[in-house]
Amino acid sequence: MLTRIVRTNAEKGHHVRNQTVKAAVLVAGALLLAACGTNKTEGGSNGGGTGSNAPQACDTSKGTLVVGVIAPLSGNLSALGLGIRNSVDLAVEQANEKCVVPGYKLKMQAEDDQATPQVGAQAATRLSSNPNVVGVVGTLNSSVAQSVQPILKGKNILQVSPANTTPSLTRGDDFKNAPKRQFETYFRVCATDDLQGGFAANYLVGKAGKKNIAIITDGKTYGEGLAAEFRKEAEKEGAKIVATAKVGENDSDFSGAINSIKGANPDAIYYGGEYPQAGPLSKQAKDLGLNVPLMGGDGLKDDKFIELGAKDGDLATSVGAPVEDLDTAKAYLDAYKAKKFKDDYSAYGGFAYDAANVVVVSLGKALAGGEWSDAKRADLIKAVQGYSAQGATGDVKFDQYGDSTNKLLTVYKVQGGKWATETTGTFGG
Amino acid sequence: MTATTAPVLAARDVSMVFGGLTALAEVSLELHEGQILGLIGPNGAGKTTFFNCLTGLYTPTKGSVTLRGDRLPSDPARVTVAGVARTFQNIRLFPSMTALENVLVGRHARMTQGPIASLFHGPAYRRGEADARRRSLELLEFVGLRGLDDELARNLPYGDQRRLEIARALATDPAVLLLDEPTAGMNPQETEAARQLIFAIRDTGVAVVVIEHDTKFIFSLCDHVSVLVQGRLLVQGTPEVVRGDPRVIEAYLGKPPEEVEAEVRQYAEEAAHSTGTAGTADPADSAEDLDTEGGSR
Amino acid sequence: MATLLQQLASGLVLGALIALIALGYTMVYGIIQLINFAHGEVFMVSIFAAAATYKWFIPESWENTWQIALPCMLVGAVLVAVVLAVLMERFAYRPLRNAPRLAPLITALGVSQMLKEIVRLNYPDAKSAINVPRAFIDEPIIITVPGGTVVLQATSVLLIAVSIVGAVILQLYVSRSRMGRAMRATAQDPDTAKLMGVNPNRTIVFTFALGGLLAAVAGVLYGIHLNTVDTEVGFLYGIFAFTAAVLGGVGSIKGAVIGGFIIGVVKTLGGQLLPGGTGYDVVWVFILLILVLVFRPQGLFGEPERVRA
Amino acid sequence: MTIPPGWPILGLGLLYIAIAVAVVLALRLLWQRSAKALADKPGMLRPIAIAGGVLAVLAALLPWVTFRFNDGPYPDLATLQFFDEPWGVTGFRLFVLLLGVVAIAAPFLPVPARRVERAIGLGLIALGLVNTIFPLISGGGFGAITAADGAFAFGGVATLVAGWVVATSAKAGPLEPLPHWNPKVPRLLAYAVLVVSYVVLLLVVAWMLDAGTDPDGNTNTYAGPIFLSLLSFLGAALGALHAFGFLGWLTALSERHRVFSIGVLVVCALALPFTDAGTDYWMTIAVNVGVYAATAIGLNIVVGLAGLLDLGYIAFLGIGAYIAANFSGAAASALHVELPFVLVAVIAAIVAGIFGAIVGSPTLRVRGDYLAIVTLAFGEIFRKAAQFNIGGMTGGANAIPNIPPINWFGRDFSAPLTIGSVRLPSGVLYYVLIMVLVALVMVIFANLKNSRIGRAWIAVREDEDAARAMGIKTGQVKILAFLIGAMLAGLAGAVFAHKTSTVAYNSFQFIESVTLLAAVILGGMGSIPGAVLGAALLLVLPEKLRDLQDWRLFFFGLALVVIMRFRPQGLMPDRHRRAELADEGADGVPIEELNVPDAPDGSTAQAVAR
Repeated sequence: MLTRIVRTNAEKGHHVRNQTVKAAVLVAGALLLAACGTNKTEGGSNGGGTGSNAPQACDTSKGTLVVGVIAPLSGNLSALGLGIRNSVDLAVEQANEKCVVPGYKLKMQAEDDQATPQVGAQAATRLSSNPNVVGVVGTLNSSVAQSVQPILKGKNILQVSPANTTPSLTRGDDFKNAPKRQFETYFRVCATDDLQGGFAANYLVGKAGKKNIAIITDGKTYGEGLAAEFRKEAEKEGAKIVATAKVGENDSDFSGAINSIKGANPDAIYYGGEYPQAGPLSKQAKDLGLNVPLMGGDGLKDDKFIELGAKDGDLATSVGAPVEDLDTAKAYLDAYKAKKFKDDYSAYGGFAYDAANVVVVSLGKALAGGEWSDAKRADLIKAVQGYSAQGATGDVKFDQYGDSTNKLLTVYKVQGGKWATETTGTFGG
Repeated sequence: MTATTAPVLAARDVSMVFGGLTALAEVSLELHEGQILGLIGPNGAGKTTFFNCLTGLYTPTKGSVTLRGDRLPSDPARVTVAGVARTFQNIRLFPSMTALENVLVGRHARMTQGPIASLFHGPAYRRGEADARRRSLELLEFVGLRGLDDELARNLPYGDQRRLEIARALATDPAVLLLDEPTAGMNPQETEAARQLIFAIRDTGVAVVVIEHDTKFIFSLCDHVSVLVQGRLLVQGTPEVVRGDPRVIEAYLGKPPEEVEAEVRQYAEEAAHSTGTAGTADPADSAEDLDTEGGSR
Repeated sequence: MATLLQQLASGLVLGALIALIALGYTMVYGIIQLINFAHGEVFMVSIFAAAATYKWFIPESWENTWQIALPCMLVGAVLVAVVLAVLMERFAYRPLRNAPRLAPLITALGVSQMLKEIVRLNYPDAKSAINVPRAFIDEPIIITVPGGTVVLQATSVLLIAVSIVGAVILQLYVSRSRMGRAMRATAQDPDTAKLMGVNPNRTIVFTFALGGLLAAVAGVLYGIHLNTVDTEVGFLYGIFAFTAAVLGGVGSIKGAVIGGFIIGVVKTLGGQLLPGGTGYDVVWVFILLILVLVFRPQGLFGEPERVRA
Repeated sequence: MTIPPGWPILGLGLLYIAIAVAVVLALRLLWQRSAKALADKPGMLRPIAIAGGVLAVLAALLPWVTFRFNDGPYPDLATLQFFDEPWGVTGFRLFVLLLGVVAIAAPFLPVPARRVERAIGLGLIALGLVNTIFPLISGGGFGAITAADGAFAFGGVATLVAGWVVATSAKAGPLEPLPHWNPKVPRLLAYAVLVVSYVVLLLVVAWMLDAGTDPDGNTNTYAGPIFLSLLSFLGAALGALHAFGFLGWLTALSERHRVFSIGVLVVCALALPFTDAGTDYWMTIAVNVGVYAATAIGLNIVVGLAGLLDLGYIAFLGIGAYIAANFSGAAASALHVELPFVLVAVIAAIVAGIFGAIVGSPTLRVRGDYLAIVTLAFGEIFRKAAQFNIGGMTGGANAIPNIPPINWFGRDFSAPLTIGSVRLPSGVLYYVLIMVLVALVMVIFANLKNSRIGRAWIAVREDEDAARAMGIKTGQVKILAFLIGAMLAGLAGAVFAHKTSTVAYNSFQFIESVTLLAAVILGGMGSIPGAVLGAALLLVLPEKLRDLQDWRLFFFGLALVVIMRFRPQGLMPDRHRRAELADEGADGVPIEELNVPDAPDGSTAQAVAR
């Protein structure tokens, strides 16, 4: 079709006149000249490499299959999104080297969702209209996941999220009392808000003995959900929520929020949000004379939290056992560093790596050397349901709702400008 | 001049005070059907302020303006609907609309199609639109812009823009037309054409009020002239009366009578030259009048 | 009581910052009636420039002496911001001076998107927030008031002082100096100003440069006060600053400063006292803005628009 | 004292910048010199154009990079080995070849050759830039296009030079007047031309959307540059067609046969799902384009016709979407009520309209840019209210997810559709629905614009005081503009909610309002096709630039700046605006445009065409 249109367009311009003949002769001459003049150099380089830099050749005769990624690659959440993309890239490349899916070469295709639902939907549709996409790792934001889930479900495409923490994504709105699986194509490797918030409350109220707690949230899905779950458990444990405040999601001056809770004399702050705000918030609270520990979820567990102003004594919960204790985690970190990515692996890199491994390993199992087709998607999902392995973030396994069964959580504390492990355990609910 | 009928437009004791500054003090005027009333006065005399009071742009601090006995509202849009149309001192056309569209906008007040009708373009709507279009084309022809209806207003020559503004004002079917310096910046030929146009408008039964700096133009045009000085009505009456009033000559014209006379004579000559038709007698006579008046002083 | 005073103080600090940025908006708007949406990004870039100066351009031995480090940061930020503002004027806005009124607005939005992305993609670690050093006296000032204490950072005091002094100097400059007269003349009627021997292009460039300078000063103060910056601050504070400029009456220097302070105080006190808490603090700012404009359409200190006839 | 690490980098950076500036200045000087030298030598056109064209043809056959890219067909054969088959050039090299051929041929044809050469020259430069810069970035530096591995890959450089030479040839003498073809042709011929043109347009659109997608559905790694190359080529082709007088003629034809061309256009739009672009993905984008286009047309009433700048318009779309979400029966909605979609759409439109009237009410007192900030404030208030779940209607931070798709007569709108043996992509029903909606909105806009109300809006835009003096109740008229505009946005919002299936507060940020405004301005204020084109461009362009990954938003900003720089009146300006801007040309357009005697009278080309 391409050539046809081009030719018709060009022909339109040609009114055959005497001069056209001249032009045609000239053109022909030019072409001939070009052909003759350069033919001599032919064969100067015979092929430009094999096109693959795999050290050991796997059988890739059956073609290429794609692992999709949907994450914010541009905009202000891109640090997290790029960490996810790079980690999936790493996992896919490792899978290629290890011939995890015999007969196929794997490829990563990352799509930007700009952290907005409708762009995420567009990204999901783009991936889902490609029959070679076997699974998608993503999204970062729960609100984007809501628009992506039904689209991928429509094509029966596997989705494994490294970072969605809203419980209702898997278990429905009444997730506590009447859990109901929402999408059988959807899994996640991270812990949900109800676990993390509850575990944080257990620690902060039960172990650290803070009874007057202020809650600050950033109004985003992650932060609000986490803080709500924290609050439920903290009040159950006997703590008093003495004040609440909200900050703008891109704010940097938190004096208004800090001053408004300062009068209530809290002995700890729980922050529902992420480190770019949490770091300065902690520092500004100290500056304004409110020198109490600030605690948050895995959105805070990043070295940049400390760099941005976290003070000693600040706390963060994170899923899984501490990284130092796991060989798989160390292997991941080393491999990531060896790849020399431009961007940091960020908070969800490890989860994304695990999620990608879930996809490729299950794929290898589901195919078992066979051919990929749409009919295999159900097998793939079955394989994921039965997946069990040690990942960079600990045990990766799924329950009947698609949630991670890895309920192990760790509290970290900032000490001497570094993260230190405070306690590890599970939250019973 | 005696009032033979009830006035169309009447201003009674109109005063306007801006933050302690009196711009108008108890100005009273009457305008009768078929009359052309001239309003003159030096800069800052309050002519435009008075105009704005008449058109509802300002609400007079004191006094009232009535149209055929009904008090005029203090909203320009409703004043226009009531039957008083105006032009502006510095032309205020809609520059990116065509001449025809400009006049059609003037027709707005006399059309009734609401948003629903505009949406569906039903038969009644189309009839109304066609009527408006016909009337607008008539008016364009009336002011001498025939064939220019598809031209953007901004692309018209200056004199045509003035005439288009008048056509737009006439499209509102006014009982009273207020012209704010209709000949400002015009050459003698254009001025004469404007004069003829205003006569023609008067002949259609519209009463006209004209503000002008150009006294000669006013004296040659109006049946009745009022002189505003420092917000007060100094003199009013026929051009002859006003022209002869020593206070006017002193306060407003501010120059010796001979000079005025010379100017008027020159104007008459130019006008005669430019048209070469009727109309020469009028200014010449006026000049003579002025001469005698001046002489008697 | 203490809480209210503390909120008031915080509001004034925020207001001072907004006021400094608003000055740039108001001057550019005053002279060419352009909502320079990219002004907020100039502010943002200057914070990054200050941070970069501190981190990479001054020797380590100077880093702990704020008397040296702060001026260095200021120089770096001002250089970058002024060059950026001038380039923007020259290559983005000047070609559009006679274009339809909204074309420069879209250009401004495009430019701000580009600036944001350039910084985000090229400045190390700028994909999320980065840290800016305090580079000033780090001892808080604690004032005892009935019912508690009010804590003020030294940087807060510096911010308020600089914004007020800066506005006064600017006001004097615009009303007294030759360039100031040229600016006012160009603002009122560029064609006539040209006839009077004023070079409108040079005056406009100068105005942009001055706006850039003020943005840079604001940027450095922001950096050392809040110690964090990300690429979104330009938009956020740009909106606040523009709101302040409009609230005070666009074109008025006094108005921009007072508008800035009002916004700062309303934001903090509104978050404290009004229903909805701190989440809705921005809403109160905007509601106030709407009310002011409805009842005083030209802003608090703007020239009332005369009814033309 | 050690030198801090920043200084050497800065020094290097400044050096690069200095070199770049020097090169640009030198080129500019050379350009001006040659332009001056050639100005009165029209005879030089042929030799220079031929030289440039031949060089372009050669360049197309030269290698472009020194190594083979990892995978994918970017320069399908990147090394020298392809000369077995000189006619087998494809992709962007085919474009270069074709442009080169036309550049050689043009001076011998009875066309305004200098205009054609200029368009081709610019197209060649764009092609060369895209396909040189991309390997530079992706291939790791200058090694990708200069000597390495023993091969010289100067195709890109040669194309740049060729483009420059061809563009220079256009400087030989003043540009010719634009040929004016008589649009008064027999009806049948006109219909045939229109049908063919629109079908070609449809195919070109489909081709552009599809560019960079492999036959098996995989997205090509090099889709970004492939698309940009196609864009450059189409730009040059359009420029040449315009120079030829064809585009002007086509426009005149379609204006003469308006009803017919609208009909053909609608049929073409509905035929899109049957082309290569008929994928789920492009259907989703097309529906979003439709939603934004309908909203942008609503905004066009407010901004384009009534001249009221609105910076918070996305709120109306949001209101419509939230209303629809609440009446959709979605589990998370507050009402748990499910109403038929048509009813919901009407409710959404009405509620949005009421809010529009409220937002518009300050216009009674507030004017100009002050109004802009008021509307911005309303937009932000709406977003905050949505984020904090005001009245329990918005789901707050958790949004309202899982909104069921529209379902008419048991047919699920998000499911694929099979007509006979043709399987249409899923979402195609939404596409049809939104196309009908956009067509409806366009009719509403057109009818209103050419009515008493529309004239009143334009009058208010042009001169509010004068409008009032003409008896227009400006307050009512302005609020009506907001009301109707907001209703259209609310209507679009109802579709948006169902199609996206989740309504979250962060879909309605300030940047979205900016996108809408940009759509209106890019397309041309007050112009109906303009708003649709603007919306399409602003949604499709970022999608096509997806493959630039991190840099896509940067390029988006750049595109806005560039379009405004060269076409401040928008791409398809309204007739009035077009005329208005033609007058302002004295300052608004590049110098070389000023010499163009565009007057249709007395030109030889006109005589030829007749």
